[in-house]
Amino acid sequence: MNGKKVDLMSDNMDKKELTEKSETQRIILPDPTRLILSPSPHIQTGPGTGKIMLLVIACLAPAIVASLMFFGLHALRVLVITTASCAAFEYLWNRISGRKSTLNDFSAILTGILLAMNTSSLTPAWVCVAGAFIAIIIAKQIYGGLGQNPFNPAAVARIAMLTGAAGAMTRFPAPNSIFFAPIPDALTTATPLGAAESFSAMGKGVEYFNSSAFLWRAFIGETSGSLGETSALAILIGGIGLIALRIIRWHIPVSIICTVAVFVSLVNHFSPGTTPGVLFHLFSGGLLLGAFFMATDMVTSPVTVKGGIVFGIGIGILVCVIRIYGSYPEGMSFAIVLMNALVPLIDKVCYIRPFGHQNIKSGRIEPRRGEIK
Amino acid sequence: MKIFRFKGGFHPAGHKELSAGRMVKDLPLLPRYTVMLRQNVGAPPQVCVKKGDHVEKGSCIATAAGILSVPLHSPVSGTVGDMVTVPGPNGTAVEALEIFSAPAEEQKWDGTLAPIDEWRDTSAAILKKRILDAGITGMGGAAFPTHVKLSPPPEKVLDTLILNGAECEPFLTSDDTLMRLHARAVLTGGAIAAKILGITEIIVGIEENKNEAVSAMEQAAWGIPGVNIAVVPLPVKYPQGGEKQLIYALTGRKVVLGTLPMDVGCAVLNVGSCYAIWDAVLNGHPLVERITTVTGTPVVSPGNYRIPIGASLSAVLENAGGIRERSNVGKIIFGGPMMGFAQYSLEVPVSKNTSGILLLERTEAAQFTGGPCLCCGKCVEHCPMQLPVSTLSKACENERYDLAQKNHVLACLECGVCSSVCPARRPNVQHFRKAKTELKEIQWKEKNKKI
Amino acid sequence: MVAVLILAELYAAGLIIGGIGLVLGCVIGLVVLFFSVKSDDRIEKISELLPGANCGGCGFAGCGDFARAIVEEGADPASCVACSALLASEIGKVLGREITVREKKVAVVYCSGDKSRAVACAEYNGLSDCRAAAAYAGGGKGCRYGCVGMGTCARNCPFGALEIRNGLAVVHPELCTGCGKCVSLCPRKLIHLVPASSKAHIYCNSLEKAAVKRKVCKAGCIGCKKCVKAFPGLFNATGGLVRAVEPEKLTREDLEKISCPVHVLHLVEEDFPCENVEKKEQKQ
Amino acid sequence: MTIAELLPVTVGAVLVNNIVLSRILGICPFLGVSKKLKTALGMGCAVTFVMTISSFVTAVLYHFLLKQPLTAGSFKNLDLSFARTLVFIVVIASLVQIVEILMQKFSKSLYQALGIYLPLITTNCAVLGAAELNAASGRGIILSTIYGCCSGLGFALALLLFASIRERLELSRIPKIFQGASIALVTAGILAMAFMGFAGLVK
Repeated sequence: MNGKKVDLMSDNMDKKELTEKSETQRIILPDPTRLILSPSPHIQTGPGTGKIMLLVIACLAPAIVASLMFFGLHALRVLVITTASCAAFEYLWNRISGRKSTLNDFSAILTGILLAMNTSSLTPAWVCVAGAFIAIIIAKQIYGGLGQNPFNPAAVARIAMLTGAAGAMTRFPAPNSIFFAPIPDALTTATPLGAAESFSAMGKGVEYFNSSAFLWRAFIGETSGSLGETSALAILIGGIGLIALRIIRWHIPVSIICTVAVFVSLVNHFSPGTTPGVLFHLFSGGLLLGAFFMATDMVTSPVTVKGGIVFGIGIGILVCVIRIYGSYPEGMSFAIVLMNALVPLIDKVCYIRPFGHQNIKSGRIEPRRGEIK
Repeated sequence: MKIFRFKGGFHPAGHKELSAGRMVKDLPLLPRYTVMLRQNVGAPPQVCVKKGDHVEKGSCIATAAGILSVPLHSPVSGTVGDMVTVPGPNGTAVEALEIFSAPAEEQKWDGTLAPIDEWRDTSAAILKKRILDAGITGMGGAAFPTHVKLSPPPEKVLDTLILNGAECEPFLTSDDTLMRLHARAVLTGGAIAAKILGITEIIVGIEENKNEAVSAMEQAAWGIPGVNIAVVPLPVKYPQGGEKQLIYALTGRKVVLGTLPMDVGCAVLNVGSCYAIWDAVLNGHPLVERITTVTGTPVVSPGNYRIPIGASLSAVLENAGGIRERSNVGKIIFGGPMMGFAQYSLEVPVSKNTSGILLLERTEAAQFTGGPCLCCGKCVEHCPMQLPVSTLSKACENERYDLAQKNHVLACLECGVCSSVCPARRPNVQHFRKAKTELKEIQWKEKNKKI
Repeated sequence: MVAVLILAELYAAGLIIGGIGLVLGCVIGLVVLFFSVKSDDRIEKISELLPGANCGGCGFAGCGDFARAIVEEGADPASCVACSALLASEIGKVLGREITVREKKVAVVYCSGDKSRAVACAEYNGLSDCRAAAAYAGGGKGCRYGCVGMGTCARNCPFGALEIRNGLAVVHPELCTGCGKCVSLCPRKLIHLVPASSKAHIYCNSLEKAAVKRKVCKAGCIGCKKCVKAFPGLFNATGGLVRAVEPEKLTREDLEKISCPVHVLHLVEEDFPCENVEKKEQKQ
Repeated sequence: MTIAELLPVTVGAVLVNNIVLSRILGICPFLGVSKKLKTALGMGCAVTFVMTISSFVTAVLYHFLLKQPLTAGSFKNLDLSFARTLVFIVVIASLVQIVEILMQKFSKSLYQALGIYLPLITTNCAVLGAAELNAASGRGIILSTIYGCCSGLGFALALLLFASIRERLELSRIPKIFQGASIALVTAGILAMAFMGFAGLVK
């Protein structure tokens, strides 16, 4: 510090200052050459990109623990392979395209975990690596990296694996029985959704899926299915954590869940027996995981609150249409990618009106209303 | 009284306790002052003194040139030096007049402006002339000449005068201290301005976190006959002190893009300008000093100082006790942290609209890395003008000014909220400031091409 | 008998398909009669001839707009800075009138203060755009007149003739077509259009006195006026700066005679050491 | 004309086997015109208009002139359906010519915006594809027209989606080698993959 030696003894310091001061105080002035010169504003609030991604991973932790609990080592294997290959592909891309490494914003690791959550624990390694390649390189990096991709990378990779390697993706193991008795043999290979689909196709009743025993089992998560999807309880804990930390807005998940509930109850009302009840649809398949973690991905969801609600309703309808009428048992990833395609249109249609917009449009000046006192 | 809450805005940490609640300390006499010529919006004044002339405190050193200009006055009695170029507060080097001060005992006011005690009977024209002669400008941020603001075109009928005591910028407490100590003077100044405008309704907007100031102003309000004054505590939110937001909060009227406060029948005056009006009319003192907050964690003794206009930054910091031992100062800011200007040299003189001098540690100071936009919608949610900020930011980044104009970039207040809350640390305000200058230049070229 | 049948079928097929074609042809004829719009074909011919870079040097929105202006409003084709003499004469042939072509102009940046020679007075953290930085203390550069070096001109040059080298804009004369887009873009007004044949310039733009200039930049013109004394006609001195009035008349020998002490007055090729390496071998 | 017949044709044409994203027809205007939303809308309407009328005209021609042109007389078994593609092309070309003249007269700006892509509708395989599919599936005239109109709407929907995504991609920092057509093709691929989700919707 290039401090200047100045004696400061002047009378107008008030009493509190005098006691602090010794008889001569060395005045230090800041060094002007090491100042940062930048236009306003000069303070920043709220977490940065990296911190946000870390918080989302933290909120995913309950779902990860539940999947490890139910599917054991296989789950760990898939989780590690997918996340590691996602990070590796991102590092390779940055190295090839000469950009500085963007691994420190943890988005690649988050995508990896989300992708692993969507796959079953028996997925072969090559399918995981191929999924990671599609998620990171094709769905994100060639659009210019984080923030520029129109589609959710995890959802795109899930669809690609589902349509590409259908065989590998539809083998689901039975969960370790911790809370309930081992599940009946009819359900071992297929997910609850798949079983419900085949039951209704063969004309057998779907009451079993509405029984409270099965619903409790689906809520806790002890049914066969993808890694993160089975345990609705774990996802709800993580989701409410996300909303509490104000990382996502509640409008998208709530509108998805309400739309699905309305649509399924309508279908049950008009043509009963084709599909199980509302709670079954909410707790099984990737609905909750998609609603709280994938549909609310900031980059690919609408910016405004109104847009979020329209986005949620769209996903809800598409999920039910594909699940009930389509041939695929699980429609969440398709619904998310289809609605991601609509997001630019939604942003264009329901953008918020600027302050006093109606006056600008009509050209008239706000009349003097608003009384004083 | 009904308060209208405006959407958007955010709640930064106040840090007001650093400099609030203390007495105002006067700056001791400095050997040399550099008074900047261009201190107001509009044409700079013409110098009317030569090198070596002896001037008294408050005697005119530069006369107004044109309607949108105000005269300049010497802060001290002393001799005039020569014209020097000094680094100005907003980054560009500016012309300034040097004044070397005479010894302390020879300091006396120049009595050309005689005090007017019966201001209620004197005509509005004389009062407005006095405000012009005293060189009073807006002291909030934009230094707009007050006498022009108090003479709206005849067809615009005004019915409310709003005194802006909101001071929503973090760290700053100069208006708060002014209202606490000189409540009666501020309200008298406001009453004089109301008399010039010919209206009787005055509303004073003060943020709730300054309860001492609110109670002081309420007591002083009873003693001012002839005008009914309403002191309204406002919710604490940045940018509550913005002109458009303050008018909407107090009267529910919206000042939209392309219109001025006078179009909705309001006039807004900063509390500091009212005090300066009172000082000019009743004491005959031109605007040569102002109360400025010197604050920030590195400052040894932060507080509010009465600083003569033209005092250099290094002198002010010396009298504020300099900076602490281990502090590593990242930024020195003139004004508040949200809309202030960062400085790069210690020779910058204090001007009429320097409401604060703020020192930030290198860790506290914001660094914009301009990462990719996550479209998280925080900026859109917090923008007080409800603009589609993320689309605008990306459009300006790719220099698509047509797209920016279509999304109302010209309505941007440059309040800095969107850059502060952005998780990707994007310099959105700087993009919009550039886009606005480019669009104004394009409009200016089109106008000239037609003529 | 079968052959006759096949022939008949072919005739029938030909008749039916021919009939459909004929009917549709008449329908189109009717539509053209009622709704046709006349358009001038010379516009298309000229717009093909123009370079098509839409650089705006001619003052119109783009080459298409310029072609329409040439035909309808009689704009002067020579005002297209990017097209050569032979192109202008061809446009003249299409229009049927003779075109005079002005001497080709090239841009030059009057500053040599890159990061190694100019002093930075603060650490700038703002938009990397010259016009935004110039409005805000010159982006931390000490010299108030010097090149801010954030590349706005290089990004917007339609012909890619400008390059930012270590914080200083440098013009490649052979690529530059003199469209003048960068001249209006530079906030410090450093870029000027000079005749293409000019060989040397004084690369400084600061009117400050030498003492002030040396503090912020080691490569500024110190106004010693050696060159003015040697060739009074070719240079004129304003304030602390000397400017070459007719740079095309300066030759390599003149420069060696003047031998500017601060090397501010130097040849254009010296900015491109790699290109004129073989010239140096010839000299040794 | 019951709902059971109508639904598979309409939903099938717009969503399940969308003419662009599932049958991969009409890709060159799909990539060429989708730079701006306005021109995409204009192109979508033009193609839907041409497809509807051409499906109607081609269905009529196919059923009355090409299948068994003369019911009586010696040429009873004369079957010209082999020449349907030739006739369809002639019909579509003349229709597009008429649309071009009308558009030049009535909305000059849209005409300039579409530029070369308007006459290109003649060779647009989506239009010819719809006519061919109608003829091959042996639908009635009214059903063919509805199918033509719906697949035109499907084309317009896909074009609208794609144009809005590309307008947003213009503002993002895509690496140099992927800019332009390559990023458009990747996006179209992902969109097509998403549309596969509708498989089996129509039994």
